[in-house]
Formats: sequence, C-alpha cells, structure tokens
Amino acid sequence: MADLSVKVAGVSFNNPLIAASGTFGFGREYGEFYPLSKLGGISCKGITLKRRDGNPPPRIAETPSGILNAVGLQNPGVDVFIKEDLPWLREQGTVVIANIAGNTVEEYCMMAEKLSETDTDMIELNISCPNVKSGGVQFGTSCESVGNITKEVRAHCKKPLIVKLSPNVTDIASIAQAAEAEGADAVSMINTLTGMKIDINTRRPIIHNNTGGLSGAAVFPVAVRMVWQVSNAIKIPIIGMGGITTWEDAVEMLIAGATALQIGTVLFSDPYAPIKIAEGVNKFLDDNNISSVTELTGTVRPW
Amino acid sequence: MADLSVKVAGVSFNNPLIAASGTFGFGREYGEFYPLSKLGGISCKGITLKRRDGNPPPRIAETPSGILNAVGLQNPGVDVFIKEDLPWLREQGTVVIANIAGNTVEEYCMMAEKLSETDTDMIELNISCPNVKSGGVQFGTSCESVGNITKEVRAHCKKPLIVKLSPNVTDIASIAQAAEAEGADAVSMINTLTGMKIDINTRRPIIHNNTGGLSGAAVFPVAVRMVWQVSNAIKIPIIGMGGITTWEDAVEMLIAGATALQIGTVLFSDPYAPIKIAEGVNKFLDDNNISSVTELTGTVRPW
Amino acid sequence: MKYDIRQLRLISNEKIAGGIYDMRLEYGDGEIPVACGQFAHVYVPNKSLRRPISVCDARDGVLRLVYQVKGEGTKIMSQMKAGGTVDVLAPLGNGFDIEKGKRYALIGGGIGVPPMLYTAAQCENPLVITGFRNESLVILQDDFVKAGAELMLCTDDGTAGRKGFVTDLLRENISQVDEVCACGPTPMLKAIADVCREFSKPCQISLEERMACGIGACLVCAVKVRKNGEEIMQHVCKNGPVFNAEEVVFNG
Amino acid sequence: MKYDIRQLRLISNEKIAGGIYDMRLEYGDGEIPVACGQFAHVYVPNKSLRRPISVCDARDGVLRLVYQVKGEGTKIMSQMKAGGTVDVLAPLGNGFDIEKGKRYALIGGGIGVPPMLYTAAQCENPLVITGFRNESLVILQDDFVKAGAELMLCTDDGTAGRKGFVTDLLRENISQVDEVCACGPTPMLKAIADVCREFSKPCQISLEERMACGIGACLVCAVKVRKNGEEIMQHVCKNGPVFNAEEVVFNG
Ligand SMILES: Cc1cc2nc3c(=O)[nH]c(=O)nc-3n(C[C@H](O)[C@H](O)[C@H](O)COP(=O)(O)OP(=O)(O)OC[C@H]3O[C@@H](n4cnc5c(N)ncnc54)[C@H](O)[C@@H]3O)c2cc1C
Ligand SMILES: Cc1cc2nc3c(=O)[nH]c(=O)nc-3n(C[C@H](O)[C@H](O)[C@H](O)COP(=O)(O)OP(=O)(O)OC[C@H]3O[C@@H](n4cnc5c(N)ncnc54)[C@H](O)[C@@H]3O)c2cc1C
Ligand SMILES: Cc1cc2nc3c(=O)[nH]c(=O)nc-3n(C[C@H](O)[C@H](O)[C@H](O)COP(=O)(O)O)c2cc1C
Ligand SMILES: Cc1cc2nc3c(=O)[nH]c(=O)nc-3n(C[C@H](O)[C@H](O)[C@H](O)COP(=O)(O)O)c2cc1C
Ligand code: FES
Ligand code: FES
Repeated sequence: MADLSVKVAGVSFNNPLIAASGTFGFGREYGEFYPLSKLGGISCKGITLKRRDGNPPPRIAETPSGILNAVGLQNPGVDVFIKEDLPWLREQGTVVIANIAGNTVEEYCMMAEKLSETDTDMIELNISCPNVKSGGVQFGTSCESVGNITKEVRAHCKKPLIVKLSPNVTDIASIAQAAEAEGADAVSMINTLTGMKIDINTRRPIIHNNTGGLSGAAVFPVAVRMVWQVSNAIKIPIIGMGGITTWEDAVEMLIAGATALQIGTVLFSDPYAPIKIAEGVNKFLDDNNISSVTELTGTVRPW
Repeated sequence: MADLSVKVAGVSFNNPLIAASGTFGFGREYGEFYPLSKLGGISCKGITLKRRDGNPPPRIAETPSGILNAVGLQNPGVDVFIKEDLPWLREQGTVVIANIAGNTVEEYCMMAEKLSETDTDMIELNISCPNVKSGGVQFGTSCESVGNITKEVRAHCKKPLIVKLSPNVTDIASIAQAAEAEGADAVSMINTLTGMKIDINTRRPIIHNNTGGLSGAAVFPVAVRMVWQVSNAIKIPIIGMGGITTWEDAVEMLIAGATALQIGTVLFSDPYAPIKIAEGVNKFLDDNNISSVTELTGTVRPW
Repeated sequence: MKYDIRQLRLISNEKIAGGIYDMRLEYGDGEIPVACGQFAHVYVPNKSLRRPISVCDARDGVLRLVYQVKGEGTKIMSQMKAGGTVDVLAPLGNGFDIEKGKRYALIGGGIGVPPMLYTAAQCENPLVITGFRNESLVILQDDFVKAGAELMLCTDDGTAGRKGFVTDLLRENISQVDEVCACGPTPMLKAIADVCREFSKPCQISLEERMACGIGACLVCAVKVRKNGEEIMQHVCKNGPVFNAEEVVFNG
Repeated sequence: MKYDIRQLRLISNEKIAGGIYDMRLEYGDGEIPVACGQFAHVYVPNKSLRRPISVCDARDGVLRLVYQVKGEGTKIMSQMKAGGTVDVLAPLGNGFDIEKGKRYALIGGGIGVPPMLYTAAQCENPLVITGFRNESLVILQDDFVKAGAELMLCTDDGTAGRKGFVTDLLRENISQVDEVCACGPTPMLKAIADVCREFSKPCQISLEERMACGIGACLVCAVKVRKNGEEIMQHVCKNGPVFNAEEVVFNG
C-alpha cells in the first residue's frame, strides 16, 4: 500500500483524485454511491455572487470520445452555498474547493472575501468557463487580465488560491506564469476546449448555447501537453485534468507534471471511476516499488 | 444525382472531398486503391525549399478517437516535387494543391514563385505545422505575422492562395481576418492541435518529438466551432477539415460554413473514406431534394 | 447508499416493431425496487454518456426496457446479445404518483408508450390511450390488455385503431377519469396539459431532456418550472422525469 | 489497382502461449498472393489506426497471423470470434528475398518468430533458430518441423531448449549457411547483423515501426538507411519491413 497522499499549497489530500468542478454538484448525489471521504477532494460546481439559472437546454451533446456541455454556471449563489451546502460538505471528510466565477473582477473579490470567512479549504478561480456571456473565459485568455484578476483576488483571499486555466489560448505557459507572478498558490488545468455540434437535419446547433465546452478522453492528449508545458514554466503545483479516464491516464498526467488531479466526464459513464483510478494508481506504485505518489510528479523524460 | 462540384477561389473541384496534406503523400500510393479523379483534389505533403528528413521515429501515437503525429515535414524539396511528382499528379484528373512550409518568410516566397511557374492549381500556405522547430506554427499564431507572411507571399504568388490556420490560438477569427485582409483567396482549417502522450513505463513521450499534432474524430467539434466562427468573420471561402470521418461529419462541416473539405486521418483506417463520404453526401442531398452541395455551405441556424 | 449500478444478465433483446426493441434483463431475486415512470441509465460501451430509458415493466424479477433505435447508442444497444450483461444504473428519478381509489387515464404517444405499461399495472382499471404515427410502430397492445387496462388505440394515418390523436380520445373520455398521466413528444404533452386544464383534471407528464449524470449533480437536464409563482430550474433526472403539467414552463 | 482490402472470414483465433494468439483467416480460392516477410494491416473496430501483423503463414488458402496482446488493439483482436469477419489490408511491404540454391539461417526472437514460418516454407532445408524469454512463450515449434526446417531453440532462462541467445546458436552454425534472415527485437537484430558482418554473410532483417497508412503515403514509419554512402529516409511499410542489415542506420 503506497502513500497516495499529496499536498497542494499546504492543503493535504488523502489521495490525488478530486472531483472536477461542475460534474459533481456539491457532492450530495455522488455521496449516495460511496462515502465522499474516498476522494481526495471535491471542487464544487462553479458559484457566482447571485443565483444563476444557466443556459436553456439542451446543455449537452456527445462527441467522439468526449462531450460538449454548456450549463452556463447554474448555481444558487455564494450565500446559499455557504449556508446550505458548505456545512454538509465540511462533514464529509474530504477537501472542499470552492470554484468561483464572476461577471466582474469585483464580484470575484467579493466572493473570495465571503469564502475566506468560511471553512472552505481552497478557492479555485474559474476564469475559463466558455459557456457564459460575461465573465468566465474572457478573464482567462490574456496574460494581463489573468495577472490582474489574480492580483486583485489575492488581496481579498485568505485561502490558498488556485487559478483554473483555459486551454483556448495560444500560449498557456505564459498565462500560468502571470498567475504565479501575482500570487496564485496553484493552477488547475485544463477547463474545456470550445467546440460545436450541429444537427444536420434541423441545421441547429445541438447545444442551445451554440457552442459548448469539450471534455472527456478526446482532450486528454491536449491536457497532458499543456500540463507538461506549464510544469516547465512555473514552480507552483498543478492540478491536472482533462479527459482522465483510466488509472493509466492518471499516472500519465502525474508524470507530465501534475501534483493532484481532477476527474469529471468519466463520472457520467462510471460514477465509481475516481475510486477505481485511485486503486489502479496504488497498484502501479506497489508494482513498481514506489512508496509515494508524489514521486511520480513531473518525472517525464523528454527526448 | 446532385451536383457535388464546388468552386474555391476560381478553381473548380468535381466534389468537395480533398485529401488532406501530409496524409496522402503525393498521391501515388492511394492511387493504387482507386483512380485519383474520384477525389475533388489533393493537397500534397508539405513541401520545403530544400529536402527535409523529418523527425526521428516514432512519429505517431494513437489517442482516444484520434492520433498524434510529428512527421516533421519530411519531403524531397520543392525542385524535386516540381520535376518528379507534379507532372504525374497533373495527369490524374484532380485538383492539385501544393502545401508549402518554410523556415523564413523568404523561403515561402521563393517556393511560391517557383510553383507559380508550374501548373499547380493552388498554393496552400502551411503556417500551422506544430512539429518543426523553425518555421511552421510560429508564423501562424499572431495576426501580425499571419498578415505579414500572407502579404509577402501574395506578392510572389500567381496562383490562388490558401492560408492554412492553426487551431492552437486564442482567437482564430481575427487571424483569418488578417489573412483575408492581406490577400488570401481562401483559408483552410484546422491543422492539428498540439498534444502529447507519455509511456507510463518508460516515462518517455511516445513521439520522439515529445509533442505531436492531434487529428481525427476527437478534434471534430473544435474544428466545426472554428469553421463557424471564421465563416462569420470573413468572406473568402473556407476549406474545412479536422476529424471528418463520416458523410454526416462532412455535411455538418459544410453547414458550419465550409465550401470544400479535406480528409486526413480517417484514410488510415479506411482508404476508401473520401469516396464513401462523397457518396453519402450525394445521397443526403438527393434525399433532401437539394440540387447542389453548395447550397449547404454556412446554412447553420444558430439559436 | 441510494444508488446502485448492476451488471444485469440480458435475457432477450428482440425487435417488436419498426426500429423498436424490447430488452429484458434479469434483475435477481425479489421485487425490483422501482416505481412506475422511473428510468434506467444504460451504459453503452465506447460511449461517454449513458442512455436514459424508462422502465417499461418490472414485474416477475425482469426489468424490461423498450426503446427505439435513434442514434449510435441505441443502435449499439440493439446489437447486444442475450447471455451478455448490461450495465444499468437504476432506478432513477421520480415516477408517476398513483393514488389508490382514483381512476387514471394513462396516455402514451409513440416511444412514450412503454412506461405506461408498468404504470397501468399499478392502477385499478386504468384507461390507457395509445397513439402512434402508423401501424408499423404499434407496440405493447397485448401487454396492456393483460395488465387489465381498458385500451384505446389511434394512429395519425388511421392504419391501426382510430385515425386521429390521443387528445381526441382523451377529450371524449376525460369525464370517466380523475387524473391523467402522460408520456410522449412535447407537443403532445402540451396539448394534453391544455385539455386537462380545460376540464380541471390533474395531469402528470414525463419529460425528456439530454442527460449526463442522471442523478442531479451535473445540472445539464434542466427544465424550468413555476413553484409558488417563481420560475426555478429543476432537473429531469432528479426532480422528474415526471412533473406536474401545471408547473412546467414549456418554452423555458 | 495494387492494393486491396478484404473482409476475411475468421476461421479460428486461439491462444497458443502466454498472451499469444493464432488467427486463421479464410482468404478465398487459389493461392494467396503474399510473399514471406510481408505484413497485413488489420482494422480494429473503434481504433484510428490499423495494426500491422506479419504474415505467419499463407498456405492452403488460409492467412495466418500470430500476434501477441500488447495494448488495446491486439486485445480487441484477441476477442474476435470465429465466424465473424476481419477487415484486412494485405499484403503490404517487401518481404524476404529468398533465392533458390542458397541455404538460409532463419532467426526469430519472441514475437518475431511467426514470419519465419512462411519464410521457412519457401526455403530448401533452412536452419531455423528460435529464441524466447522463457518456456511459456515458446510457439510454432511443430509447425517449423512440419515445414521441413532444421530447428533450434533457446530461451533466456533455459526453461526450454538451450539456455542462451539466438546469436550464440548462430555463431556456432553460421558456417553451414549462405545467408541470414531475422526478425525480432532491435537489440537482437543489431547483434545478428554484427555476427553476420564478422562472418561476411549477407543478412536481411525485418524491422518494426509505428505505422499509420501502411503504404508509404504518410511517412510516419521512417527508418534511416545508407545507400551509396548517403543517409536517406525510407519507410518500414513500403521499402521494408525487410531491409539489408548493412544499410540500416540503427541509431537513426
Ligand atoms: C427520462 C427519459 C426516459 C426515456 N425513455 C425512453 C424509452 O423508454 N424508450 C426510448 O426509446 N427512448 C427513451 N428516451 C429517449 C432516449 O433516451 C433517447 O432516444 C436515446 O438516448 C437516444 O440515444 P442514441 O444513442 O440513439 O442517440 P444519439 O443521437 O446518438 O445520442 C446522443 C446523445 O443525445 C442524447 N439524446 C438523444 N435523443 C434524446 C432524447 N430524446 N432524450 C434524451 N436524450 C437524448 C443521448 O442520450 C446521448 O447522450 C428517454 C429519455 C429520457 C430523458
Ligand atoms: C511490419 C510489422 C510486423 C509486425 N508483426 C507482428 C506479428 O507478427 N505479431 C505481433 O504480435 N506483432 C507484430 N508487430 C507488432 C504489432 O504491430 C504491435 O504489437 C501492435 O501494433 C500493438 O498494438 P496494440 O494495439 O496492442 O498496442 P497499443 O499500444 O494500444 O498500440 C498503439 C499504437 O502503437 C502501435 N504500436 C505499438 N507497438 C508497436 C510495435 N511494436 N510495432 C509497431 N507498432 C506498434 C500500434 O500499432 C498502434 O498504432 C509487427 C509490427 C510491424 C511494424
Ligand atoms: C457538465 C460540466 C460542467 C462543468 N462546470 C464547470 C464549472 O462550473 N466550473 C469549472 O471551473 N469547470 C467546469 N467544468 C469543467 C470541468 O471541471 C473540467 O475542467 C473539464 O470537464 C475537463 O475535465 P474532464 O475531461 O475530466 O471532464 C464543467 C464540465 C462539465 C462536463
Ligand atoms: C501524418 C500527418 C501528416 C501531416 N502533414 C501535414 C503537412 O505536411 N502539412 C499540413 O499542412 N498539414 C499536415 N497535416 C495536417 C492535416 O493536413 C490536417 O490538417 C489534420 O490532420 C486534420 O485533419 P484530419 O483530422 O482529417 O486528419 C498532417 C496530418 C497528419 C495526420
Ligand atoms: S443529468 Fe445530471 S443533473 Fe440531470
Ligand atoms: S505507415 Fe504511412 S508511410 Fe509507413
């Protein structure tokens, strides 16, 4: 039995498998499959200052080895989250990450402040949601704006701060550097790649938002490449995600440079995936006489 | 029997199915499966000024619903192409597109000049190859450099000029506009998305170049989204590609905004794919009483 | 733990009409803990998303799913062979609310007919109205009769049963029932809701929406409902698929 | 048209050693137009790339492919059932050049052994040297004997045949042969090439490289060779898989 625990920005996780934001709600439903303490942590559904109803349906489509979604940040608002969901989550014996999105920099700051007064473990800055009109990804696609929002939120945030990066950019390494320079404690990556699917009979996009975010196994090679590039560019830890489906993928992402992992889309076909992946990683470590999962991080040997 | 012929920048194609650059060599091998006149056209393997040996193997890896490649522009050089391959290609009864890549803007211009004196039908400017150290994609990721190289090559090029766009950018629509503004007659898109795959046992990237270009069905939703965005931003025609696998995909890409299509990765599992796709598109048109394939282009009805 | 995924043995998977298949799964001993109108989320190999299929029947230890081949996933389902296993997450959602002592009209349109069978089995002397596009798509008539229902049939083109729509039959017979339950295409559900409003009968409808998790976590299967005068988002997988027709905001 | 894709009926697909399967395909009437050392490019459902597998045998109208389960593709192959069809693009590449009147040593290491069987069938009294890691991986010994070969066996750990490497057996017997043909892991091929150089025997080796098209169009399966003093890129699928060992630039 290898040691699966990891530390990100001073926070200890039982294992590196964290449920990805937006795929796991606030944990209650998957908590009816297994105790949530089996997970390293939970990144909650993206929260906004005020309640949001999200986009009209359909919000999802299936693509080769992946899915497109455009939920559009449906959530009850940060106050309801703090009052109704956080206390329950807190009792589940797993790390709680609050994922926040705002229409303006000020909104991000206000949420960070409110959450700093709670017992949330970490805050994840979602500046990479491609499915909302204002806020979201437009904060995440230039070094200037990423630097700026990180700096502002940092000043209002007493919790470890994770900046979640968008893959829809030319140079993700520079963007990660901008986040690091302005005080991010970690980056998480990747959010979804913007995509589209059209019904050829109606000639309508299947997703009502026209475009949606691509996730799942299809994007895994892009995620691994980006994690590798970013790990060569920054010193703060990376929470890697994007298409992790098997324990082999998890090991690959760690080797590429991730310290912890988030798991999303695979839950929809197999709710038990994070647990199976943790077991697989453990067996791999044992079979290779590696005592701690942290020994894998960033050990890729490029040609 | 619907009319499958299309016109791009004044050049007529029997049908919209063009073999994608780099997947079809100079046509000789696939010409041993079927007469090349069954294709709308052939985009030749990327040509450079001097012969190139390409990257060391392995040059390919398989990923979920896709592949990564890093051939690195192996080719015999433009002079050998003109002397040995072009005359043969010319006799095959299909449109011949020369795909060119250079280390410097001057090299692109010299090749465009040389090819302008031949009976090549069109020139495709490959400023989006992610697998070579110099040249390739670094010309293709900013509006300034795309505008500049398009302008320079335009001045040396007497053939219809296609600019091939990289998907590894933040804002592909602006880049397409830069190409259009400086005289491109069409754009083709998308080239491959940069990705990586690591062997978890050796901890080595599977591809010797470390990273490779992702193509195949996995990228199709990204390609459709980009074609749609670009078609809303420019007036010149789009040659759409990236993961087209079935005739339904072909119809979808046309509806998204493409006038013609290139087909690459699917050839590796089914060499007859372009022919089957052309038949499928034809049947779709007949079943829907559409007399010409050109009537599909850009007819998506966004929400 | 409320949720459970099982590998169920496939007993049979037969075509029962044009493009429509009847899948029977061995659930194991004892009563199947499923209510009428609930659904099963079926894993399809090589697909990222499960397919939601209503429970058609759950008596005698056999979980029965009747489905139409629409796209790739249901095509793969139709090729599954008896003797193999099917990975099923069930039961999910909230089904029809059937009260003792009430007479129900159960209305199914097209591939909305199957869930009405198990529902009929929970009702006393229900009036079942089934509608199809044409004769080649008619299914489950014998099963409803065996379940003790008073059965009516119509087709759009009159090739089987009466020519016309389920709403015609409903109007003519609505006075005989206390409440209506329906499943089928959205325009049909809307029309039924209108008739029920006109005659002041309560109406429960089963909705469809594209799903991912199936349990209420991912929020993709949203539907707008009006509760206490306020419009809020609910989810077909968790709050539904059965909703009070009066509460659904159809253009939402 | 030189190339041809066929849907071949799968006659049998049996495990013959640890993780190694023997697939027999019905090619149809008449002689199979395949030379020893050529390969088949096998379509695997739901995979983007075909899998290259050497022809193990092609006599009696049966195309035989012997393969080891390594990753996902070969795993799917191993689950294919007799009676189904397999989509095969074959024959591809250039095989071994066998001249009448010469005596050959045919050397196979591990999963490089299978192509040597059909090669043996083309030679007069060949000396076949087979090497495996251990007993559990030994394959095709009876077949070589039936094909009229003088057969030698060694294993790395001595659990079957002699303990040692194929190069040991080659050294001891090289004086009996005119030329060497070999297939197996690269370090083995290098070592064999060295022995052949030392004894001035011509040597043909079959190389492996990851492939896409299989016909020389996509240029992914590159190998560096020296021709007339110049280093050039050739391709395993089209120019090979069999190369003159003297020409291959191994560290290329
Ligand atoms: C609660 C519920 C109960 C259902 N019960 C039945 C039933 O008993 N019998 C039956 O034949 N069908 C039923 N459906 C519809 C059925 O789920 C779809 O026809 C099926 O998912 C289509 O999958 P596909 O792979 O054939 O199509 P594809 O087009 O390949 O599917 C692509 C994606 O879209 C989704 N999708 C496509 N159409 C629908 C739809 N109409 N509703 C929901 N998701 C859709 C698929 O689930 C998949 O995620 C039900 C749907 C819901 C929501
Ligand atoms: C000319 C030639 C002849 C061959 N003959 C045989 C044979 O007779 N019997 C046999 O067992 N194997 C043979 N191989 C090796 C066989 O092709 C690989 O073991 C097989 O492709 C692995 O596929 P996979 O799906 O199991 O592995 P995966 O790792 O899932 O494959 C991923 C990708 O890598 C490729 N790949 C992985 N390993 C190799 C390899 N060693 N060589 C080439 N491509 C590889 C696969 O084809 C696929 O494209 C031959 C290879 C070549 C090039
Ligand atoms: C349905 C759905 C909803 C999502 N919602 C959010 C969100 O609210 N906030 C966020 O930062 N990321 C969101 N994501 C992105 C995921 O957290 C993750 O970055 C992405 O899906 C890639 O990982 P995966 O391939 O494992 O799913 C969402 C993804 C999906 C599929
Ligand atoms: C093996 C391989 C080699 C390629 N070489 C080139 C090239 O030389 N020039 C170029 O412009 N694109 C090249 N491409 C990119 C393709 O032309 C095409 O843009 C991409 O593969 C997406 O289409 P597909 O998914 O249909 O393959 C290559 C792609 C592959 C798979
Ligand atoms: S499918 Fe996830 S909330 Fe309904
Ligand atoms: S596999 Fe395409 S050239 Fe060899």
